[in-house]
Amino acid sequence: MLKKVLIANRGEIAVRIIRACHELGLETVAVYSEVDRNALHVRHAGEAYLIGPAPAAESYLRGDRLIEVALRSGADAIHPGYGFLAERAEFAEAVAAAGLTFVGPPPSAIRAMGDKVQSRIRMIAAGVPLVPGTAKGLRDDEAVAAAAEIGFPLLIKASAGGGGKGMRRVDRPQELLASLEAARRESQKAFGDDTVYLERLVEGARHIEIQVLADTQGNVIHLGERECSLQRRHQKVLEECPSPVMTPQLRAAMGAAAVAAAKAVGYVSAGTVEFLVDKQFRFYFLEMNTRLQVEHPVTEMVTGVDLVKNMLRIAGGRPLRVRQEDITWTGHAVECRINAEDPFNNYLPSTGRITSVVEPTGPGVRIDSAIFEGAEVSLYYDPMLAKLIVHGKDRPEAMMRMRRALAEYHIAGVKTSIPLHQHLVNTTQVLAGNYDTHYLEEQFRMERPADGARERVAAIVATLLAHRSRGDVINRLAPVGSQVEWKLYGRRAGLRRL
Amino acid sequence: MLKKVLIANRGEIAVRIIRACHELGLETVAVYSEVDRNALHVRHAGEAYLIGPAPAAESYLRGDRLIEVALRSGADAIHPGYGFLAERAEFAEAVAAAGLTFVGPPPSAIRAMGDKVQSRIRMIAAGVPLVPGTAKGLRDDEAVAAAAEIGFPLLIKASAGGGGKGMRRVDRPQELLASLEAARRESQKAFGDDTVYLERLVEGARHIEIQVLADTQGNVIHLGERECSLQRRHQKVLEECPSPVMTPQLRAAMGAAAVAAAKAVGYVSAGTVEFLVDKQFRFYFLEMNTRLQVEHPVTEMVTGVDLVKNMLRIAGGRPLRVRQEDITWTGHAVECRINAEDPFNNYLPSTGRITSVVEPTGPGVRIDSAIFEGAEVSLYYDPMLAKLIVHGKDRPEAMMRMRRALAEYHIAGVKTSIPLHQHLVNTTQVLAGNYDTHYLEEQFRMERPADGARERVAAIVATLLAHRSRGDVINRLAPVGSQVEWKLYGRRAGLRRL
Amino acid sequence: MKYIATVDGTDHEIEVDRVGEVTLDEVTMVTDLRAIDGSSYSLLLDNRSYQVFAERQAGRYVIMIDGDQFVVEVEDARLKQLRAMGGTAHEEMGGASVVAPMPGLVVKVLVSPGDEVEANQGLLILEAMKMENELRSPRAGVVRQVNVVPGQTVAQGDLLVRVEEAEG
Amino acid sequence: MKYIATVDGTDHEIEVDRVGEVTLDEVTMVTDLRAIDGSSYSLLLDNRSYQVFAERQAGRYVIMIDGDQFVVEVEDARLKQLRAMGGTAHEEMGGASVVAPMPGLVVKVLVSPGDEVEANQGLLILEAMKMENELRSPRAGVVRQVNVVPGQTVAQGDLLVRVEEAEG
Repeated sequence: MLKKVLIANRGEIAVRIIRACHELGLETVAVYSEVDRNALHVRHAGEAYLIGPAPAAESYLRGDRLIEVALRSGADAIHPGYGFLAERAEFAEAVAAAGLTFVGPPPSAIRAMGDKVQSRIRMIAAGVPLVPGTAKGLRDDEAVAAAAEIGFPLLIKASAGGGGKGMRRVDRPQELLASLEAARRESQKAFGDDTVYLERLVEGARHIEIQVLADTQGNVIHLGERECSLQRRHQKVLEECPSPVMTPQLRAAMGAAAVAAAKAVGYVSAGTVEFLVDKQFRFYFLEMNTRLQVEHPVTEMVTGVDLVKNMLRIAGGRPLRVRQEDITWTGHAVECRINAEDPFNNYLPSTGRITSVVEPTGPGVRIDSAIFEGAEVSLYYDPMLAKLIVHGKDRPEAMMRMRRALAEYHIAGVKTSIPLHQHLVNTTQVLAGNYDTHYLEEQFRMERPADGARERVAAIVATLLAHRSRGDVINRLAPVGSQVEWKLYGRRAGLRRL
Repeated sequence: MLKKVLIANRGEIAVRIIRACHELGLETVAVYSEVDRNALHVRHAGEAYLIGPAPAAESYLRGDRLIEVALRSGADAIHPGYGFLAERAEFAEAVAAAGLTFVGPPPSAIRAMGDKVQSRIRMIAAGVPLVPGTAKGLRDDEAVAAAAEIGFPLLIKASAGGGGKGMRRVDRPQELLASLEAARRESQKAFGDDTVYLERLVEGARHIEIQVLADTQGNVIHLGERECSLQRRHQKVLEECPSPVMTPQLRAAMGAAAVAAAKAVGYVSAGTVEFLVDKQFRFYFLEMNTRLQVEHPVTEMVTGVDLVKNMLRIAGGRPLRVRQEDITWTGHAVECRINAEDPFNNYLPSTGRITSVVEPTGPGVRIDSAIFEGAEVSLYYDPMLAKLIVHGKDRPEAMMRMRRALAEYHIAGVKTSIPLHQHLVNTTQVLAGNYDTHYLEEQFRMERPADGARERVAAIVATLLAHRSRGDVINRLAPVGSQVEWKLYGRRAGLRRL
Repeated sequence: MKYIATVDGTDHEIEVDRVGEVTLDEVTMVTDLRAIDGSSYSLLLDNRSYQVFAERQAGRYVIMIDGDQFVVEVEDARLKQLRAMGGTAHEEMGGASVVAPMPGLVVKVLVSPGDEVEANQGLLILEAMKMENELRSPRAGVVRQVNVVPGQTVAQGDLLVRVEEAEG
Repeated sequence: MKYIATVDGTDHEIEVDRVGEVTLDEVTMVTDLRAIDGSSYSLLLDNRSYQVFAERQAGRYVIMIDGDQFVVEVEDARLKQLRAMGGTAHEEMGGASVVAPMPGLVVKVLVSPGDEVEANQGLLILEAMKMENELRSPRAGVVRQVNVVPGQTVAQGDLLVRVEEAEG
């Protein structure tokens, strides 16, 4: 087993990993950039080393310094967290070359899944379904034959494409040739290349991913899915487990595909296989994230399996303690990512000093966070401040709990996405679980209740504050605790109510 | 079902009940005394009414005002929480007489369990085991016969007794008559009455209680035990579920006894039957608490059953959704009661303004609290500030988690019992589960590690602060974020370490 | 004291008396507003409890209630009436300045001086915190000034674009 | 600068240099102590990370580290040496006053003037917050004053009992 782990990360995930280490009795080594001296991960860790100036390229991405600190501090392992160096095969190799344990998959698995063409070929060989399509560069007659097989609607995509250029939606066979010509022309003009390929158009698709765990003994299990379709600018916003559309049959099928994908690349540690799921519940491999994910807590709360502790045990050479048949899914979990951004102003990133934090607590609430009063939110790193995760005995309870937890959450000093989430969990389509990957950006709007009640309250609060700032009257009845207050109140009790 | 609930309480339990109501979609009405205007329960509730000055007798104990506010606000039910009016049968009757629902047991059940003599008779009739003993006032020859049946060691107790006067421990039959004479003489002298009775001496006893839930349809189930032996001045300090000594057989037997006790008094709602358990795992009825208990969260975390929501559903006339066979116990939960008291100064109560609160978060941590930055801790109410509850997959994980959570917990402005708990969960006997009701007061001591390492750190911190307060040198390397800091650090990296 | 509170263009006449009673739309309510910390308040309004976050920004109050945000302008009712009789408009005539809300890199400029723009139309793209952020026009009008070019780094508060009322 | 830090009667000689190095028992360590909020500090001591709570009380530092509390007295080493040569003791000669740590009701008085008491011996019982609290003598000595009787209500800070050094 490991003894001392260097956490090559910052923010909430560094804190999360340090907590897991301490609960396992492992010593911890934090690293920090100059602006992170007071950060929570530095204060929680057993040791902490400065590794460079604020820009990640000069600190958290300096693999050489991280390995140097690990050796100097006597750590025997490095956990990369997510982001930064988590999916860099060369870093994993350098860690191993230094005689240290990388808490993650082998470099070969990172590489196999990092190369999109390679991974596609491997997945086909492993029988993992991909979005049906053709190879790149096919003639018109080949395209006609392939289209019949793929079915309509389909997409013509430019091989050199990007940003939607050279992409054409085709709904009927008779439109195919004209669209092919238009797509080739557009692609030739934009990229100087007219080769195209076809792909099935997956409409109303959901992003659903499967968590896997694999040990060094060759045991691979899956821990079910996470529903991640609520996205903005390809960033996940709210995740849940189980998915509102999941059935035991679909979970078993997707789980088996994910396990096959992991086995195909000799995967070890925690990893996630992302799928697109269409309206007919057909699923297609997107990619595999060869690391711990931001949204891992929803799986932990529903399965009762601690993913980070399992990663550490696996890295220490231990076999998995749970078998596939031991995994059960109890209740429902929802995670809201709390970002430093202004939902009332086009989600503009917000920076500054956090002046106050009040976190929701009570039954079924978990917060993974790294903010505190006095923390500086800078432009150097990810804008995610914290994750609020709730668990309930079923989806309705989890949603109601998330509502009350969000109402209790208060962060001052920077603007946050808390109001976005408050509106999300009050929206019929979200409550009904009826959303796809386009819903949040294309359909969802933050709308106020029409009755104007809150507007009147806002008007009253602003007026009372303006009135007070004039200084002529203090708008409260009497000092707290005085007898006068109670008597005045009694006299007033007869007043009519709104 | 209920629609609007008045919570006749304050502090963490009022907040806990308000959260449950909101998650069930119920409206809430808070009440507050003059010093509680800014309290969390007032701010979280949908409505709030001032009911009187600070002393509880003039506010939270004024049943008449509570009922008046309930009627005025249109509430249809009153939840009493614990303490205050929770176990006053007359209040429950007055609530019903006003046409409101009391969220708790029927007055007859409160009364039956409140009268210690009555309840003893009822429990004997229901077959619930009590500590073996005799009736009061028996002759010496009767005592000799009874003693043979009770067994040794036993206690001679004065009928009029109290404070240990007239109490005698008897270890062997041949000591009995001499001890009887001494006890009678002492009792006569102290109370003018020489009648005595005998009771089995339960040595090394644990305080273990069983949670029950009963609906208005006559269904009664138990949710297993809570181990509450760690006590100081008869106040519970740390509770766990399961008990470290529990076996499925003992749980089934104690559970059946608790259900029988509840049925014997026509119990409805959540309630707790307290037992004394001796070293041979024989258990004896102590009393029944006819209300929600402080330590209810450990049961919730291990069974997944929300006790407060169940109380509300039962009060609304709904049958229990779970049957006895649905109740399972998963993992282990521990609760630490955080009091405003100074463990380094004879547990003196501590009052004042809370200037800072940093609460532990992350996996498996729950906090039920009512404190916040700026809260005043006064002498008027209970000194309990918050409850920290953790859940782990087994007892070792729960204990390690409690350790790391306590290390993260920081409350400034008043002294708290957090250090007591930090020592408790680092003590071999507590970690081994090897303690009885006398352990904490008679054996446990807060002891520092002998290596002196923390002492040296304390000396260094104090010296640095004293040095800074002289104002001649600022003891940090350079402003945060400067290039200088990183360079200086690099130059220093070769320095030897302690 | 009588005030006019304007929320999103709607005026509310509100009277505040000496002991904390407020009259709005002819309904009198008892208020009890307490500051909890910097920007957090607890309001009891005829015993209804609200958690409110309020900040003063550029003479206006930004009020947040349960995830909804309101921008409220409060004026002394008598002064407002006087000014209305004087006939001068309250709004600034000059137009609107778009400043950098944070340090960043200008990725794209979407308008040129002289362009007519709608309210909310995109003006430029600023990259900050690894995200592209579109800055939009706060009003309809004509672009009078564009002070930046793509590739330029800007500091917080730098004036980027100025939009003025179309002449007409 | 050299200091003497006294923790529970044990003296530690500590030297602090200009750039944050500290020498204790001939071992030199790099320190980096940052204030987080009022009483909470983060210390890096040769890269070892400590969360420390520190408060100044009556000229001494009360330091809390991971559930252990230390009372530390810090003196300038040179001044301490001078005083030692002068031969006068540092401790106050007068004795100790026991004051009410909070408002409460005196339930029981356990000593009378003239009684000899041990350090930590109970002096009286004060009821506050519904709990009985035993107040103990901070030192061994003789009870010189008892200012309260059972049943009396006292305010925070009231002098209750005075214990002085036994003569002879």
